[in-house]
Amino acid sequence: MSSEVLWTLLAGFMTLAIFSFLYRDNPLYKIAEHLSVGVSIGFLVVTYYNNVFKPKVWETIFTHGQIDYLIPLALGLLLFTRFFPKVGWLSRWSLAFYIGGFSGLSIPSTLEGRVLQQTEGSIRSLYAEQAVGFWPTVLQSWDAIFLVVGTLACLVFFLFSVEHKGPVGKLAYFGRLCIMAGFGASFGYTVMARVSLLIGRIQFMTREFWEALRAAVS
Amino acid sequence: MTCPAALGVLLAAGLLLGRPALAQTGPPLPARDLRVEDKPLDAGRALKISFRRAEGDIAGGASGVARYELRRMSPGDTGFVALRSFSPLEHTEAFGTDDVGLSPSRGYLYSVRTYQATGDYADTEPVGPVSPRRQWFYTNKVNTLVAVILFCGLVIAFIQAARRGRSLFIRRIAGLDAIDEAVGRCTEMGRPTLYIPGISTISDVATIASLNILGQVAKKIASYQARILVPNRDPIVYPVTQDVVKQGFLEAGYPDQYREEDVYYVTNDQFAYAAAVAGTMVREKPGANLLLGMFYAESLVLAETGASVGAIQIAGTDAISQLPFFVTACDYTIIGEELYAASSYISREPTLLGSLKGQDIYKLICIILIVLGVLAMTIGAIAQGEPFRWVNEMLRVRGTGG
Amino acid sequence: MDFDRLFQSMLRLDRRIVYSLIFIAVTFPFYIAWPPFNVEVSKEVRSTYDIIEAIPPNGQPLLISIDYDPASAAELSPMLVAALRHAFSRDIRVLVISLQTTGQGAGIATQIVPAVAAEYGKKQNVDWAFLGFQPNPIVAMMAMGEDMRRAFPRDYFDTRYEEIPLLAGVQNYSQIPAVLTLASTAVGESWAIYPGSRYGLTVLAGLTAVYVADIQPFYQSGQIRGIIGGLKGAAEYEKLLERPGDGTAGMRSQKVVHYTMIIFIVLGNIAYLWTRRRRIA
Amino acid sequence: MKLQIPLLICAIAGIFMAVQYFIPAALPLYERVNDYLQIVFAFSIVLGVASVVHRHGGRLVRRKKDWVYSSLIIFGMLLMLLAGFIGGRGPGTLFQHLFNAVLLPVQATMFALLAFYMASAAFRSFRTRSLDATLLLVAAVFVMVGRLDDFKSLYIPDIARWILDGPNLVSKRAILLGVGLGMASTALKVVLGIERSYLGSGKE
Repeated sequence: MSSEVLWTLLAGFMTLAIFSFLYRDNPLYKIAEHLSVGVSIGFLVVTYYNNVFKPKVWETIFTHGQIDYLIPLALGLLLFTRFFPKVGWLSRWSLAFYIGGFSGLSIPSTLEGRVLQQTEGSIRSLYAEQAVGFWPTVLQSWDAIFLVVGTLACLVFFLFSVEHKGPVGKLAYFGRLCIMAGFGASFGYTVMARVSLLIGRIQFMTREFWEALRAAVS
Repeated sequence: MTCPAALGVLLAAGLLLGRPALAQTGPPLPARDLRVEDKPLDAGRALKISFRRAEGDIAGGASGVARYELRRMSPGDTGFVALRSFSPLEHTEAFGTDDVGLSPSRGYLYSVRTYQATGDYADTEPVGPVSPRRQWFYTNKVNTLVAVILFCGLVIAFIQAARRGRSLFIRRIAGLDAIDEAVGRCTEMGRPTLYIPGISTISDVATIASLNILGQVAKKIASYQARILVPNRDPIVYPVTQDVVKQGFLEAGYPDQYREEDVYYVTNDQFAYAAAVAGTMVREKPGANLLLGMFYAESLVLAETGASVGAIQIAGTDAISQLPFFVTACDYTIIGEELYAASSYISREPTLLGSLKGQDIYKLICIILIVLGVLAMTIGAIAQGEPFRWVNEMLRVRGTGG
Repeated sequence: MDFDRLFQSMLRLDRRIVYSLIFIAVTFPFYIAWPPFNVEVSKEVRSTYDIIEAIPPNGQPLLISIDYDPASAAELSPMLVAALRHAFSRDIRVLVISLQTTGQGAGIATQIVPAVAAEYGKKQNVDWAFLGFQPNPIVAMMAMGEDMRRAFPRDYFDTRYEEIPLLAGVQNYSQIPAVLTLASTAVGESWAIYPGSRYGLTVLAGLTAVYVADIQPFYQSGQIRGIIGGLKGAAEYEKLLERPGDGTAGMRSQKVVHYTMIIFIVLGNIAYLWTRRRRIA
Repeated sequence: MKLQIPLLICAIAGIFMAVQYFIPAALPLYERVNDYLQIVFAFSIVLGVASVVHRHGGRLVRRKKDWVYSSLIIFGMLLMLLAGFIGGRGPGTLFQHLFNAVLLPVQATMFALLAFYMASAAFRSFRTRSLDATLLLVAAVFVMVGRLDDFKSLYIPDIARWILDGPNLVSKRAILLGVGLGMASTALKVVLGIERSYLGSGKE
């Protein structure tokens, strides 16, 4: 029996073990769950050691002599103060650096990537010159109007400092309806992709795994 | 055979076989129009280089040119060094590349060498020295800068106003009201609460929003002297959740009730994490599952497993692709921006509420811009001449780079 | 009949019953050819088919690049099988490579290509060849534009390029009538941008359903000349071949699952409305 | 001290990252800081591993409930570490095999479970409880049928398309926009030190 067969059998076992969770929690599932957690942590450590620690810390400091990399090295080591309750608060310096850096970056990038771009995307002419898509020509403009009104209504739904009653409430409710219909649509749209994944797994079991099983038995 | 006769035969053969053979007989010709320019909007580390094919060489190759070689002389070099080759087989009239990794304010010379299959070559006149320059402002990001200044100004102004004691109204958010109820019911049943701070890193602001909620939730749970489980996927989020939960127990006056092993790290792998948390749900049978933060495809694994053990589930995320699943499988869903409003909403701290007001004003500005923009575009489209095209041009967002 | 009890129990239906029915719905269409699934062939699939159809038999080979890993195999392998069957049935030669970074695409190739070739009695290295994989797709694509030998000096089975009769006249893209990339990642785009635009190679793409929308602009601009999208695309191709395969079976599964879910939703709502009316009354 | 210095570090890092976004010349510095962030992350993994060893190693030593499974985590982790550090990571190594035979099938199968979960979630909660719940349900059913290209004569595929391009697009846009504002304001509060519960202290 070749080693390939053994590995395929192991993969098939893991697959079955995970599927068994659909029936109920059981020892097989627990084995697969815990083994995969362990293996994934090992994978993470090895990958980060090779892809980050070795090239970006060790080699930059000791091979290329880039002294400024001692800063992140120190910040990284400060995290370990958590193991000693008395000085554990020092680890917050590293966390503050990490959180502050990403927060600062996200202020301009989200305002540009989300707010400005979506505002710009919403601005379209209401007057349709030619028919595209489902609506007949006469109704084209209605579709465009729907898109604009719908966007505004959804935005109004997210207003927090205004009470949702009266006309504002009606608009917000219309926004809520749009959001719900949109959610329904993306739910329905995703079914096909997930079923494809399931087909893939079942094919693995009925083909590769089955072949390996036959090879193992004979 | 004499020389001219041989040449005549060759020429005739060339004519018969078509252009390639003919072109091979001539001497190599240099490439044309070599241009070297500073690459705009960068840190002065690159130059834009372009040139056209040699005369007679046509796109798609087959003209006797074997390759073009871009050559550079850097300051301190004694001669030209080959940088990269371009194939005449490429279907393009002109070639272009960015020479990167240069130093700003130093001069570089460039030349292109045309090689024939025979090894003969011809060089262009060297161009340069050209030095890359660094720029100090992304001129294509004026809109973003205006937006950032306006937004930060609004938020800070309203926070100041709130500090001075202006009372602010905030609408009801059902999902957030439900958190209290869920935690309470959980305690009555004597079951722990499971809190998942999303599965992303802190670089996702949703995670920070979730950590802010976690602080409030932990305090509440501590005041009931109940248990809270926090499995983490990100090793940076993990120590932060530890601090946050510990502080919550401290503020509630029960620091000794905090159990360090209940706030723990699982693994970074998305589905191994989902498998482990699903297992935890089935085994620990939490009374309430709070799924708040950034989620990906594993969202439904968590939400459906949670539903199967009968926990009250409150989910909140800004991940649009996962919201439909949370809405379907959970009892309450906090949608998008509501997640960011949560920490202000629960804590009712005026400074935090002030920022919500600032957000709302900015949202109103967006609404007004959309209405004005749409009107301008529509009038423009009906009038054919698009007199208001500049409105849309002004609002256009340009990405990084050129 | 006691509708109250029936509907009550339906509302409390064990989820494992739902799971089992979904499992049956997915599996059975692969074993029994039911329900009938009739697709309309889209113009993107039609043009893919036509371009392959027009390749002269026993001439220069169609290039097929297997740029996906097993995770996307359910959607893309049926396309691979269909395209191979199409080519072999018309005596079109096939040159297979893989630009999937981890090399798992190569594993897929060795499983599927020889098996389909055997169906038509096609000989390795004469009617088809598999050159192996290159982990850096763009570098390999550019190298192949100059000289295939540079990207693949030896084939997957360690035979030297020169010793493969199929490759005798193949130097670079100029001798390749078309490439079909089967991709779940941006590699599909790279084929359009590099070999497609720079070397004028005819690019056809078989893609996962999720990825099709991203690549549509390349089809509109003519950089990609044909698209097979997801399982449905595979089923359309199989329809043109008049030989149903995994794509058609997969679409039948999809259909059964979709309608099973809809029936569940409808029944759930009937039960819900009935019991609610009872409660109000 | 315990609070002031972290707040200062946070503000400096945040303001730098926000400002450099507009300055091409700051790119080299930005790349440096990005490296720093990655390095800090790499070190945090040690904390994660310590948590795992503490939690599961503890169970193993004290022979607590399910200690056998805890030992599997430790075993899997050690095995992967040994395989990766001694045998390397290339194709055909033990490291690769373990990844392909243990991790990949678990990932793929967990992902495939979603097909089942979608069905049961839909059955359980797609109810005509209210107008918005009904719209959710109807939109989902229309799109599910439309994706199969069935009932063309009833225009269902066209209607499904419209739901995807209309209400779906509109709601996505508004959510994205609102979320952008929420993110920016939360980030701003963090940088300014107004929101500091991540430091384990909610009060000013």
